[in-house]
Amino acid sequence: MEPIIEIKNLTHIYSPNTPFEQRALDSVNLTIYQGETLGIIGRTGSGKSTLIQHLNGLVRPTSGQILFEGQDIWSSKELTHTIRFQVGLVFQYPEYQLFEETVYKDIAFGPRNMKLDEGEIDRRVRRAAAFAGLRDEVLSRSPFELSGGQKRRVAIAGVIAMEPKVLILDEPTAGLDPAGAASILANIETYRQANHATVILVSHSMEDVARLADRLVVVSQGTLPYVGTPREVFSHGEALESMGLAVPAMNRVFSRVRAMGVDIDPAVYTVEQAKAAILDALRKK
Amino acid sequence: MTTKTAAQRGTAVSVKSLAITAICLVLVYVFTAVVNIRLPFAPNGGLIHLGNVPLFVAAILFGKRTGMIAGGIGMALFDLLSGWTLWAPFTLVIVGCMGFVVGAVTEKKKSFPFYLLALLLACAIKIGGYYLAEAVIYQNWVVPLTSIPGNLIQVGAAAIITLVVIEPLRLAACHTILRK
Amino acid sequence: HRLDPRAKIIFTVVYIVAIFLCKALVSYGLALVVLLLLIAISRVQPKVFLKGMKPVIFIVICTALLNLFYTSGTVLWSFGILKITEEGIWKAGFMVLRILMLIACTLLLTYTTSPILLTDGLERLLRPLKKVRFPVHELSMMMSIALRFIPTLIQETDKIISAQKARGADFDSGNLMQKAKALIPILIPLFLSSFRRAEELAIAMECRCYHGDEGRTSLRQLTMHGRDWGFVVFSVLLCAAIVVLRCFGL
Amino acid sequence: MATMIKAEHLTFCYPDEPADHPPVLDDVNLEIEAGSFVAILGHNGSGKSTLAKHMNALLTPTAGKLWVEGLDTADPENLLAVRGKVGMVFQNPDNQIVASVVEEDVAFGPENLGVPPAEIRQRVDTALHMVGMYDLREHSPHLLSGGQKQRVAIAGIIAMMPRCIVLDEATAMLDPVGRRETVDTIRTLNEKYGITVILITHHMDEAAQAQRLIVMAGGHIIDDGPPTEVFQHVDTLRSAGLAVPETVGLLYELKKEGLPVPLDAIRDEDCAAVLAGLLQ
Repeated sequence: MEPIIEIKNLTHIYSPNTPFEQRALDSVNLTIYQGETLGIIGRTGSGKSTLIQHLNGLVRPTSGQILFEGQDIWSSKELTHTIRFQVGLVFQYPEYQLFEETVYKDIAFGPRNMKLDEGEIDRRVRRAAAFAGLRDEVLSRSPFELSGGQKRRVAIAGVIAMEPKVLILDEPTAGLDPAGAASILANIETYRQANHATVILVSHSMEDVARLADRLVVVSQGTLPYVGTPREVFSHGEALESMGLAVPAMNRVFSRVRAMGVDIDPAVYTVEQAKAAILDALRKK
Repeated sequence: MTTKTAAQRGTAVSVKSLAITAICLVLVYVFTAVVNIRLPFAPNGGLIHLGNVPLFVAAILFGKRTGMIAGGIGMALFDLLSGWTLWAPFTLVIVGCMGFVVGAVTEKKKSFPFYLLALLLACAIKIGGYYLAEAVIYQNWVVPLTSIPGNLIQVGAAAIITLVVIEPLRLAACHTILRK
Repeated sequence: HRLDPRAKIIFTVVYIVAIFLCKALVSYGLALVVLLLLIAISRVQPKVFLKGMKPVIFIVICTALLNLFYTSGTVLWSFGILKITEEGIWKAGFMVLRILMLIACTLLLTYTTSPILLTDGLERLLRPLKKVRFPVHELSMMMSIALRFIPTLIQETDKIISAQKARGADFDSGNLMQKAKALIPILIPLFLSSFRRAEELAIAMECRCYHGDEGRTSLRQLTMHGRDWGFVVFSVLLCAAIVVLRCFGL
Repeated sequence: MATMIKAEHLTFCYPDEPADHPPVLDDVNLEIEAGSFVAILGHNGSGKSTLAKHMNALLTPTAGKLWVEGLDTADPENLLAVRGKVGMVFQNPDNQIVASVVEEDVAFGPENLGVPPAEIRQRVDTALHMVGMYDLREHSPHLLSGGQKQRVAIAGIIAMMPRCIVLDEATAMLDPVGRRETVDTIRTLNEKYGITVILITHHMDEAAQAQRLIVMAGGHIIDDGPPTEVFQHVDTLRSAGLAVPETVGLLYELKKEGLPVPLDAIRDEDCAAVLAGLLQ
């Protein structure tokens, strides 16, 4: 797989040389690949927000480099500006950033900042709305009339409309009901497949990241103690607990089953995997 | 839907308008203290604060009382907390007047000419007010002239931004807070 | 520091009046000595005061120069239209001293009293005004809510700016009109989310039985101790002394 | 047991909605016992928050009645009494903290009730101890984590000595640690001090800790019972836009495969026991 973003020795210090000096990230190295879904897990305040805001050039590294497709994103002014369109970042509770009179205009804000022509803007707005699960008649309405879930979709569409190669979402399902959350996650997956995009998903739900991510990154106190497949990362159950994280429910259940003397591999993270493992074990019996 | 309760009990201010005024006050403070724009032409480094924008917006959307309190106290609070303590009482009165006048002028008619009139009056109050205030502080009628250009740019830029923002904001607010 | 905020507020007001009443060397000297003494007791670093004076330095110099050149009296030195008089020097000196003292004494109040205590103190001092239907309690409630929400809204502003930057918003180029337009994506969400906060806050306050100040009690009780009264008496005496000195033209 | 909250034919429409718009609450009948721990589940817009707002008279019924310990919430005379009995904690922890010091915020409710200062002091200290925030009593709320802020909000309610606490999606904006802190706190309040807890949530694992689940959809109560029973109705829940805990989800899948498993093993250990039984 091709690397798309490389983080090299990234350190970020807030308010340096003051009594409030705080090392948010400490010599972080990470490579993110083209087309993968990367899950980021970590407690509030672990440094993960600082990390993702480095990826699209919102925050400047205190030291270290961020390479996008091999180029340092801070090497030229133009690159720093255009990187925001290549790496789309959807903040937590993005519905609070809506401001236009209509949904259409709001989604068009990003593409318009890219100085695209009207025809292209129109194409992108409609495409993004479809990806985000918004129906056409919504486009002419005011975003402020919509329900919370719909607003969230408009905000996500606003970033998707820039057609970023890397789409970062910070807690995209926070506060939504289970059906709404599942549908938004499915929409994001559709976008990833259609555009061969990289998706970076910050989530508190171990079950969600276990199901969706190819690789997981754990952020704790400004460092990345574990990076790897869900299987590799969740094998450090106790260490994760000490960082205020957990393992997925199925993993907990299977570990208990194993502790009860049943010979079964506890490395199971989703309901589907669990079901398959049980049926498999029964067949072997 | 909830504010009736306080009104029924005869409180001077309903809880909701109290909260809104308080938050507008914070906005005035925050915009004065942190939200700055860099101007192409630059007298003192070219940074001007936008504290007058929330003041105007509060007065236009929520009326003279909110405009007066939020503006006057918000900006006086800034003076108080950032070393312009001596100016605070004057700011309280001058900016309070600005908020009151803007709110009073736009109370009945919400349209561009009225906004413009209100904002021009506010500019006049600001410049005249601070001229008099500094004349008292410095006991001199010439020195305060030096701060007129700065005040003019400050309040003028805020007026322009308010005129650009106010209609979209009012429409958006109609869907949320102004609905009730 | 530990004085009742009311005493400190009264002192500051009385002191400002006193400074304006000062006329000559002796009274200025007296006021200055009192101020320096208080600064010393307050243990606020002098550096802090110097920093607080910085923004007005330019104006102070202007005032001084104007007074220096435009006061009539015994001419000491002249060059064309510029002339320096003996009275001018005195007046300029007093002017600078007065402005600096005014600023220093107000700074002293700000630096030794937390905004919360100041609000409380003001509420209690202004309480008699309630009789003329002046909404003292409401104003102080607003102040305390405001102090609570300042950091929250600063964070919120930063967040909205970042979010719009992530969508390619550009705040740094263009003329004034373009810059004003560029602020729309920040101002509208920020105002709306603030108004929503206000609504939610009002509901939360009502849920906690807030209904104005009728029958309301308070956890924090301010009591004027002996030394607080002493301080008030002291400031009144200072003012009186200066008035007396003024009568004697000192 | 005594009844804490009772609703009869409770119907509510927002006055500014068009007349053909279906009511937010439609003929809801409900009784909640004093001292119980009830969770209310429902998708966004199901009416659960509207129901919660009726419980302390923030909203009053368009039709029907709601009583709090026998007090009719529609009667303005009962307003303060009702709010003194039922406290509410809301979703956004930031927007319900009034003061810039933790203990002063906790004192806000008792101050409004006109409690004498010495007693306020005592109530504030007790409340802060109960939620485990006593050590941070002189902190500024904006420096606290989300979970800590919610615990301050809960302390602010406890200091009013209510009979019942309603948490209206109070954990939705918290991270897992904050959620656990909050839920543990209210469980203690329920178990140790007998305060009725009504928890409105999207999180099935939180709901599973309640004694009783009420499921809402389209302004109606569509299911009501202990978690072990309600979570067996997997299809009903899913069609209402909800989910079941992963444990139940797995058992449901296995049952579909024809395996003889019960659906009421919600807790990890129960589910593990069932699976172990199956495999041994």
